[in-house]
Amino acid sequence: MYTEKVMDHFSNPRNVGDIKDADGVGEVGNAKCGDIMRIYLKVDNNDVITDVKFKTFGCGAAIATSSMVTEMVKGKKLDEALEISNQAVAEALGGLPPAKMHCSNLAADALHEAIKDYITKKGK
Amino acid sequence: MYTEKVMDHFSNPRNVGDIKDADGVGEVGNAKCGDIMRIYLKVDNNDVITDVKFKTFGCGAAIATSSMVTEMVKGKKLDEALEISNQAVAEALGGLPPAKMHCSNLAADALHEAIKDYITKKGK
Amino acid sequence: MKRIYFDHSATTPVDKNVATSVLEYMTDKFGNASSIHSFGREARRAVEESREKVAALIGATPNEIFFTSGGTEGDNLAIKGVAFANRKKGNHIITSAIEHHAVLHTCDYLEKHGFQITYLPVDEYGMIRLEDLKNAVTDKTILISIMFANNEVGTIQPVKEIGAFAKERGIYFHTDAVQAAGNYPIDVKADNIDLLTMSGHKFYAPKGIGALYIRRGVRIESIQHGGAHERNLRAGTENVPGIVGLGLASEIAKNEMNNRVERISKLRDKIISEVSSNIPHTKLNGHPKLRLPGNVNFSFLYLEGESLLLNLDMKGIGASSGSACTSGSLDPSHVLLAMGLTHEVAHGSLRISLGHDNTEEEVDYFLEVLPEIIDRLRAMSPLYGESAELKPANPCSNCHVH
Amino acid sequence: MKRIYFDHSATTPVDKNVATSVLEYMTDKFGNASSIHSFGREARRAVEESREKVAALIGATPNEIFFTSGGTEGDNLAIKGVAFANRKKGNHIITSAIEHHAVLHTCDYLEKHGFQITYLPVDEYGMIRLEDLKNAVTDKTILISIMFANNEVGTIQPVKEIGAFAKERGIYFHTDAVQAAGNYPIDVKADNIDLLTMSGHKFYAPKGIGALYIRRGVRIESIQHGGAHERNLRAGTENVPGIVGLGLASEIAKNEMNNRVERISKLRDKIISEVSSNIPHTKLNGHPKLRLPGNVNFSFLYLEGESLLLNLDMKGIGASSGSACTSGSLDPSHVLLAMGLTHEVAHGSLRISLGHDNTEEEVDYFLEVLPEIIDRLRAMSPLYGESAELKPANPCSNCHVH
Ligand SMILES: Cc1ncc(COP(=O)(O)O)c(C=O)c1O
Ligand SMILES: Cc1ncc(COP(=O)(O)O)c(C=O)c1O
Repeated sequence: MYTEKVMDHFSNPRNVGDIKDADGVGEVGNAKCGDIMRIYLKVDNNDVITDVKFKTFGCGAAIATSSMVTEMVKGKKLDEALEISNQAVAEALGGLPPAKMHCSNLAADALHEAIKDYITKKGK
Repeated sequence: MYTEKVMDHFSNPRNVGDIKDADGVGEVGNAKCGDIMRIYLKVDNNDVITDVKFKTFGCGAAIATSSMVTEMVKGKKLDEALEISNQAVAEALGGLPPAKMHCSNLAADALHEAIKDYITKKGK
Repeated sequence: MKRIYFDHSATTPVDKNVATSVLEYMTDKFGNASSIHSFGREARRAVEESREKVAALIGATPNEIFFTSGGTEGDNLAIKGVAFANRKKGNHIITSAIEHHAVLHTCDYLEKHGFQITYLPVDEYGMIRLEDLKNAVTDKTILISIMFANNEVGTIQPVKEIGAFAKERGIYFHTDAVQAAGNYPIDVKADNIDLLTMSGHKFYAPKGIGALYIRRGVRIESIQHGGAHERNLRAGTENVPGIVGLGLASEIAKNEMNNRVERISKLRDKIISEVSSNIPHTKLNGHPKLRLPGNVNFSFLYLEGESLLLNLDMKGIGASSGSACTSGSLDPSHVLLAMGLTHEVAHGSLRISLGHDNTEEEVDYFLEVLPEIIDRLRAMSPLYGESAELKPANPCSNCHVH
Repeated sequence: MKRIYFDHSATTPVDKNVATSVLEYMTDKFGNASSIHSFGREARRAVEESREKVAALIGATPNEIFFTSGGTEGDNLAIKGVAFANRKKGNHIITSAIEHHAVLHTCDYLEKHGFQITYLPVDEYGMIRLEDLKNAVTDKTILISIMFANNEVGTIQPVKEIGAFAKERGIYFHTDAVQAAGNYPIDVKADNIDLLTMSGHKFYAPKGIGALYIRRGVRIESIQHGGAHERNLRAGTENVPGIVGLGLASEIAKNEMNNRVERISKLRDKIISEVSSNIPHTKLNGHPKLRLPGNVNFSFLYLEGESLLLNLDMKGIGASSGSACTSGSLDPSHVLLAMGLTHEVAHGSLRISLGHDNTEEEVDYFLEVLPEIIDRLRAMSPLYGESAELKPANPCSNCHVH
């Protein structure tokens, strides 16, 4: 059901954890649905994402997309990061089962929330 | 489905054939139903059945019951023969499948018709 | 005693390779195809590969194949499923008088639930007439269900013409291809078939598995409720070993189709010609040309089918008959009667249905023993020969109790 | 990697001896049980012997056993068959909220056709209350359908009490015993059961075969139309190999019942006690005592079931979960929700279902790897530990699209 790439990210998720003094934190989903994703960001003065971590409660797809999105944004500028869509994350993983496209594929949304949080905090 | 005894009478039917100068002939059934049995009798002066033959168009049960009834009546007096029922023939064969009890178990009826025919011919 | 099986229309032995695969999926690879662990994924993969093979056999795409428990369920699902889902469009269904009971009794059921059924008659060869079909259509007609090939007499219906007509009129066309599928070439797209029933055990796959082809877009509802299996159309844990068997049997059938059809037809034609010329008072039932490769059906006058079968069985030969005695009812085959045979002639029918596992030696042995048996039964028959004039004193009146 | 199968409630491997018999009836003894020749008679004999064995397993008589294609068909036939045949007596049916979808969706269907259904609630252990049942009965109640044992949490219902009550009130009592039959002692006479569904693949017989017990005298009508098979109740060529398999598996189950129940219960109890004492934040689902011998069901807070299953699978262990992600729907198990679990807790459930082929070593291995996996997933979870305070900015509103 899952692609090899999904299973790779699921079994060896990249960038799991939290960042204590994160510049931005974003969370989407809810436990009722069975999927929550939280993304922590460190952003430097040039708006480049220097570090990113995630914590996820959810199924295989939820964990794999979270892991994938952290790989995709590390070192990216914020405006580039904002262009990453859930669809793009799924594609980077070689696709997801149809049933998983909806609720478990929210990692990009979590990223966008984290960026919003950063922007808000920075008072821009 | 059939007992061994039925299969024995079916595969080696006793008294098949006709009697050219029969004293009585009886036939029951019809081809539409798939079963016709005809019994030929020779009867001596003491009302004893000295010879009996049958011809039957029909299924395994029809042939076996015809054969059985001829065995049962040979050497019997007419009044004894009249007491043989279809049920008795079926029992003598160790039973018949329920579906066969109705249409294919008419050999005793054919016998009774043959006796009637004999009595009518004799002008009694 | 060597046994000879000439009853492939009743059921077939499972192909050895198919049986081996079925065994593997009962024991080593026994997972439930809905489980997400490796046992389940292995089963799921096998199910989807089988779906492709079944689709390939009849020219369908895999997502048009739905697995069922056999031909009867397929016919029930196709006809009831389409009837109830399209009730708003109309309540009229056209079928034929010679369908299998799985179709006829399903139609009886629908009649009790407000549907109207037209049963097309057939000609002396068991063939429907397109004119009759065209005349039967009304603006309430939602479904035409005509079998591909008849199970008793083997007659192959003008499926392509029916399909073209149904398409033109926007009416769904279902065909019960239980006898044809796997044994005769079928192309659902070329023939414009909307639904097609098949059953594994008629072409060397196991009993208890079948498939219904449903052309993409056909409006249908499920008749068995439960889990979300088969894209919500057919609830129930997938019979993975059966499905694997059906898939492999389909693949083999496709690869061997031409060979088998040719070989079996030859045996069939030999039986038909030898019996026709050597045994008097016989009648070939079914179409002389347009018939299933393996089907031979004769009526032997003046004798009754069951006793013929039992005699053949004593010689080791398994065959079947349309006699009432073997039909489980008191009337002989509705198919033979619909073709205009009298009860008498129908009672004396014999069906030989050949498979690819039959040999010429078997056929020769049959041709050798058959005449003796027929002579013997006729000699025993009050309808045959000089004594045939007598009339029964007591025309059995119990017989027609239904 | 050695694979360990802990998902016997999903399906079981076919017993080797059973598989050997099934194979024999697919190949050498392949006849159609309705044929009158020797091939057919051999099949018929096997079918009737199997009927006796299945009957013996549950204390029925052979003529009360009807073969089906599995549990789903059995539930459909029992419930629809009784509902439509007794429509004149009433239109009310009582069932429970935790039935399998084969029962619930059949009831949904009947609701659309004029029947009224009462869904009894269950307590925190998944048990119905007899009081609720008694209060639900009306003078229109024709059927009570309560499962014998639940497939997710293993809770065994008070079947004997339900049977006695139903008998007293003259209402038919059907029980879906798909999980219990063959795995737990059943006596339909002692328990006053009128109809009972079983499915072969849940107790080491093949998939695609099942049986419905119908007490003599119960008024029921068929739902699949066609030939006169199974005394006119269930049309379709008998799945002889499947039936033979079901018969043999029933015989084995009966003989081994006590041994197996004892052995499996011990393994179950070991898992329950070790997990309960070694892993924090866990909740045992189902009844602490009245549960299937092989059933373990835990909720592990702060984690989600599918990712737990996948991690177990990577260690070679096959299990199942009531998480939405594995249920094919967007909601977690209706059983766990009916027992009062929150969605969160239901998402974190794990079902281990043991079979007689499981060993203590397998259990030990599982108990060894489970804690690491749970730690790892919890460490990854935003709901666990000190960071659990944050609230999601965007509570996924798409989730509840149905
Ligand atoms: C033409 C036809 N339709 C339907 C069926 C029913 O198929 P099954 O016996 O697999 O249910 C059969 C065979 O029995 C058949 O020959
Ligand atoms: C309690 C219960 N009822 C019914 C079924 C359906 O049985 P089957 O899958 O054999 O159709 C199952 C299993 O899937 C079950 O566990």
